[in-house]
Amino acid sequence: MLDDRDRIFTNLYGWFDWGLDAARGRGDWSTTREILGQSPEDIVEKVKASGLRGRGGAGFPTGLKWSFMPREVGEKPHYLIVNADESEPGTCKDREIIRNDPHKLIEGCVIAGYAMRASAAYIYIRGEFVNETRRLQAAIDQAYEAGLVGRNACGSGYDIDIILHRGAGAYICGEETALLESLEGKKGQPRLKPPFPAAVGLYGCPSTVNNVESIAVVPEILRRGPEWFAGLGRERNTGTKLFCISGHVNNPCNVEEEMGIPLRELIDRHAGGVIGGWDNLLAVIPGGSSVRCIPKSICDHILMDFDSLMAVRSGLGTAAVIVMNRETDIIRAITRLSYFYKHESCGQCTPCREGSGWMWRVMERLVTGDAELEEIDVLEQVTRQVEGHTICALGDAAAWPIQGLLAHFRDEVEDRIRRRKAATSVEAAD
Amino acid sequence: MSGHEFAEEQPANWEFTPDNAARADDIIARYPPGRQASAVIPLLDLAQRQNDNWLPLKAVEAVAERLDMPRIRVLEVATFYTMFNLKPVGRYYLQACTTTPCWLRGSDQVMRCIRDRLGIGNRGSTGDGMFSLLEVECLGACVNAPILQVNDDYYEDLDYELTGELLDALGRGEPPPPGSMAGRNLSESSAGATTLTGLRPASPGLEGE
Amino acid sequence: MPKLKVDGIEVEVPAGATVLQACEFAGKEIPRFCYHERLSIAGNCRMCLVEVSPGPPKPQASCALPAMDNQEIRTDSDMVRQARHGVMEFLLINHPLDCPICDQGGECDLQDQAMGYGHHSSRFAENKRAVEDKDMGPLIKTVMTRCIHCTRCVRFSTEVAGVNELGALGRGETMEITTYLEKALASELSGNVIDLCPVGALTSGPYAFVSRPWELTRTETVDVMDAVGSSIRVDTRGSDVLRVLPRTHEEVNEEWISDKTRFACDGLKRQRLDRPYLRREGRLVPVDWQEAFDAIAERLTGLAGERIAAVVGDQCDVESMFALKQLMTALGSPHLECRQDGARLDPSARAGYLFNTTIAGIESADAILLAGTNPRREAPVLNARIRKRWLAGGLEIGLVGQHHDLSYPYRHLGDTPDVLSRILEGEHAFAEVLRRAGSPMLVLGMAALAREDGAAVHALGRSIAETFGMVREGWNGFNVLHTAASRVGALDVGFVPRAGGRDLAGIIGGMADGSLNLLWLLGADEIASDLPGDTFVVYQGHHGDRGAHRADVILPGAAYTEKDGLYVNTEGRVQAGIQAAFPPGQAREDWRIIRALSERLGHRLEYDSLGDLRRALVAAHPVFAALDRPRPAEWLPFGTGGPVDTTPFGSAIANFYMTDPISRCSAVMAECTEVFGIGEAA
Amino acid sequence: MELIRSGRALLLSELVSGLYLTLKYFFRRKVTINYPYEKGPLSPRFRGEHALRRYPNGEERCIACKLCEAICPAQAITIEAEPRADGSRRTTRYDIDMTKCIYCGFCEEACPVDAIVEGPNFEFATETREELFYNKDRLLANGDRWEEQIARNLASDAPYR
Repeated sequence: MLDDRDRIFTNLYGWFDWGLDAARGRGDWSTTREILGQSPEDIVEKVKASGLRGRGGAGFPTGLKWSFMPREVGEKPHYLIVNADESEPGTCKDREIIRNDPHKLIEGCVIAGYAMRASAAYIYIRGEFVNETRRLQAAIDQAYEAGLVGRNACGSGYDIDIILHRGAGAYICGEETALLESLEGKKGQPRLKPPFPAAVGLYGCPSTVNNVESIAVVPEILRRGPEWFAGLGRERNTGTKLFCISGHVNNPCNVEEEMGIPLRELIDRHAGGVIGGWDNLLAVIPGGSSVRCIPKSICDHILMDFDSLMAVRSGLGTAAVIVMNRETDIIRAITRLSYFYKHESCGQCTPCREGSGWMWRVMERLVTGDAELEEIDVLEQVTRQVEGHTICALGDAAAWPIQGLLAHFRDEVEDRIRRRKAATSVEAAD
Repeated sequence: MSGHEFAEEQPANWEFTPDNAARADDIIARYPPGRQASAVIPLLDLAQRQNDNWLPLKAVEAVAERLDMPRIRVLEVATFYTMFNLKPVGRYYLQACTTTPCWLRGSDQVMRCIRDRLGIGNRGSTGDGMFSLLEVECLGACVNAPILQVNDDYYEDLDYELTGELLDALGRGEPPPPGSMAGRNLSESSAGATTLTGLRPASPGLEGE
Repeated sequence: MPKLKVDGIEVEVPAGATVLQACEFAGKEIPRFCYHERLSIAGNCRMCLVEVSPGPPKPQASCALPAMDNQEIRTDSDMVRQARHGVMEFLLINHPLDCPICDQGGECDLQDQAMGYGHHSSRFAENKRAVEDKDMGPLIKTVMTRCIHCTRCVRFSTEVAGVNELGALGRGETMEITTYLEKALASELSGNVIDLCPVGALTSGPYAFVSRPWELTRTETVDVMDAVGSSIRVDTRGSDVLRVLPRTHEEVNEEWISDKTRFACDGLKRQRLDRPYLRREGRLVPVDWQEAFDAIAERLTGLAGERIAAVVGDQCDVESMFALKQLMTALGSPHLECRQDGARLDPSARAGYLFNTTIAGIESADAILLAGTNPRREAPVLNARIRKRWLAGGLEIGLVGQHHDLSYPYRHLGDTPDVLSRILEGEHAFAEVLRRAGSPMLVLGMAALAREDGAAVHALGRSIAETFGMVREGWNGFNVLHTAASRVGALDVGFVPRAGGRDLAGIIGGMADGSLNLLWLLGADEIASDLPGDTFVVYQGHHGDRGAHRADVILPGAAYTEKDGLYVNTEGRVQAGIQAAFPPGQAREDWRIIRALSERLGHRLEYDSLGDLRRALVAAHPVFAALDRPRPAEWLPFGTGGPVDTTPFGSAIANFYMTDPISRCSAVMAECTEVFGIGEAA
Repeated sequence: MELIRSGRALLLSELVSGLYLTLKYFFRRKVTINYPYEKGPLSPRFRGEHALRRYPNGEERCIACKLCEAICPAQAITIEAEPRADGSRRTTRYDIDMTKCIYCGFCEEACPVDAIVEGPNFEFATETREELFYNKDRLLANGDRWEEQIARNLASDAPYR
């Protein structure tokens, strides 16, 4: 288990004040000026060396992403965009950072912005987080007042503005290019890539979009050194991670843990175990709704990191662990996710717009068993027809939960259809 | 989107109050010159807050004019995002999350309690205009599931009884402080934190606010 | 010049090309719905997926992917086939499949591609989505359940037409295309969305259920509803013109046409003159050709040439004007006129009355000064070209004249001609813009020329062109934007007063004081209501419009779809119109009528066929030898200087939807006038 | 051999067998029928006189898709259409020149809504050619008259389509 000394988010549970003074007491902003004394390239190299992978779900190496930004600022300014549109079902970690440790994020914005020569950082926060927005804005105001951001941030000579922007309720705006569209005042419909945001991003300028957690851990990495961060976790899956444990556990909670912690240990130690005991476990969605679920047999020994979960055709995603015990109607649980994706599809491209509705409707019938056995295969093929054919990853995200269900719980689906058929034939006989 | 998505009764005129007009100018100033369209979501939100939490078409047009945007582009935005209400909503606008993590923790009970107490289902509203209900997708507080959002505030860790208590309090016009209704501290384990224990202050939570 | 392989075929494509274009270079067909060459790339239909290596192990949208060196594209692999199957199935699950009652049936992209790339049957067992139809005005019929959300219409109206009125509301599968609060699509180019719509969601309102594509005979010809001379295709069944569609002509109309061009064709069936008439005791009575000719001959007997005048209208073919000029010359009349609007156009130098820059040339301009013109109403397709140029960036536009929404921003410099003088003198800020510009343009509209001081404005325009370097080797920025399809042709054949001849005002004056005894109107309707006196009027034309009401003899002619004929557009581009239908009843091609009458009058014209006539025409005016190849006109002096007055420029067109006999007889255009006003809102 | 033949000739056996055959058929059921008082059986697929059908609620089926017109090898069908007052697609003219028709049945094959059918009626001889130029009213009247049998025939043939 991770030592408390190695935890970054020391105010995760809001025991202390979120304000600037208290944050300084926790070490935030302590050496920012020195960090900003390094060259941007050095900072990028250190972030690369730390092995930090994006905490927003895809796990793309953060330092590498930063290095895609043009080396010099040309005619167009550079922008850092922080993705605080936390909407992935199961995920609620950024909310805690924002309301309890906002200065970690703000300091991260200054450092990351400096590393990519950004003139401004836009923080796109989901619209429902009204109180969180107020808290973060207050923290930003504090930082401005203290000269930590704005012109000559921290006395380093570097100018950066931080602008908070509220969304208005659209999961798709968590996709980086949809977020940019939304920030530009349009519908949140993802853009075609290429060009990538690092070349043509916000307002057509080079931009990088990072998750809140990815940015918030950067100051601590640079303060303690990349080796420290790289020394935690496993190779290629380094550092610490905020886990959100929800669903059928005795004590749902957020917790910062080392990457690669065994799932069972995570649940038993921090969340008070599965309701009804470990043997009552049915399945876990280990990384937010968009990844395939894993049955108990895999849960018994799986490690919680990107590569381990990838190996079992699931994913770490946002490390949002949704636990389902044996009392769960897993078909309904997944169907509810299908409805979520149908509801959140932006409607831009064909496979997702049409496929997400189709999949959900078939799933609804699978819940009641009101379907033919052959339809399971059709559904499976439909998920394949959506997966990989869409502009953004929402199509994949809509397909994977169903694929996970069919991969691990096909018997259950078939049983239900058979039972339903038997029941109707009895009714008919009556 | 068909006509029936919009409120039948629309005000004949609508404009920002002087205060809000000034606020709108401040918001527009956050974005680079010529990029005033970026302010469309904040301005629609401002308009909605000014107008009892719903957006009349005249307000959409007012925002379009202020931002020098075509009206259809603003209407596209207003219909794309779920937080914009194109029809009037109750004074307490209940948004119940029923996505899987909340459902696993009993969002059905929350819905049932609302139906029992207020007699309304999804998209319903009470005749006195006090409450209206919408089932929404993940609100991003899954560890504290199930969640009911009342206007701007999240009420967490609900069950049938707690939802009832909440609705009663709202009915009395005394909204309880937002957060966990079960008395839990934020997203800390209800059995007490398992980490950071060495840092724990003597009286938890008190230093927070 | 990236080199890549498509299905093993090596191709080299221009830099900036997409993979889709590369595939087309290699001769591979890539199915698509949302992609359109002239619109921005949306990449949303996902039909054009191909396999690309190097790249991720999933198919990629070829329309949005830049072609790069050493790429290997597969358009025939299993992955691609499955992807197309899948996308096609998704497109069809919520499509009503009501092809038998859909007007797009038979010319539908979705139908065709479903045959080529789709499943034989559907596996979708749920209820289909139904979408309420939208009211987009009288021209566009909507069946929104058929919509596949390609957003071509939205992109067209935003990008090309410049009207931000169409949009997609809502999201996901409930997304719906509509105009703001379902108002009619107020653009004079709106009909083009019908062609763009790859399914039957947007179809032609007036053409609804009229015909099926396989019943139609297609004739490729040119349009005469404005002076742009758009390339069109006229679809006929029997002798009925059922619809008009655009043809691609990169240098003229690209592939757009105006709503008047497209929808005025129902006017070809109404109020047609199908037999000769003669006024007897104040009433027009039907007669046969012989009687009509006799009546004319009787009037002409012994009449001196000075007492005869002829005016040609705005939609005449060159051949008939040439024949009429020859007949008038034979009769000794010097009073010829083609400028019905009284435009003070000096016919002596061709460059003085042409749109010298050419329409395609607009794309090279970097500053445009518009004077007394509203191109959006006078030549919508040309206006779209200016907008296209403006969208590309770096274009400054100034307007002297009435303030209108031109679909692009411009500086309104004033509305009187003296603003032009001040620009010439360098006293106006826009002079600096013109001076800095590398390729500046001046566009003089009819509202600037058809006025008392028109000749002075014309000369002023020339001075501006010369002063600001608009005329140089390889660039001529002096332009006249005509509104009449036949005007340049008439000026080219010299249908203007000969030595001692009267101009329009002189002719009308001559009628008033009795010094003119016979007036010949060849399709000239715009002046007819002003004609005074009891002069004998011969009206030769195709519609019982204003000219026919004033006429003493009516000779029924052919409309533009009913005859072969040459037309010259505002650029000076000679184009051939092709006969698509027959004139009604006893009506005949206009040159034949003149030829027949010339024989009756004893001044037989020396040609018996259109071929002979054209040879004579080319011999007299070599400019007609080059079809569709406009040559730069020589820069010669024109215009007579003089003071310009301070009357504001007016408007050349009162009502965009009704400018000529055909559109005035069109019920569709009448409805548009009612719905859209007189084009002001547009 | 010669002997056998002679024997047969002598005993008139060919004649007897011929007479026997005649006698046999004399007592068999007759194949001739007393037309027009009697009529032979018709296949449900019989392609007789054309008819335009209606839906049970009286709405005409034909939607003016013109597929029958397009497929007709004899070009016997002429259709004109326009939107009806309620906006639906209907014919204003549906003519069949029965003198051109070759009774190939392509029209009913092409019809997506089973509107035009070749019914069981084969007795529509006329005294003038003009009477064989059927218009929409005539065809709809045919449909109304024969609907019951047409529907039965279509239903019986449906499993093989």
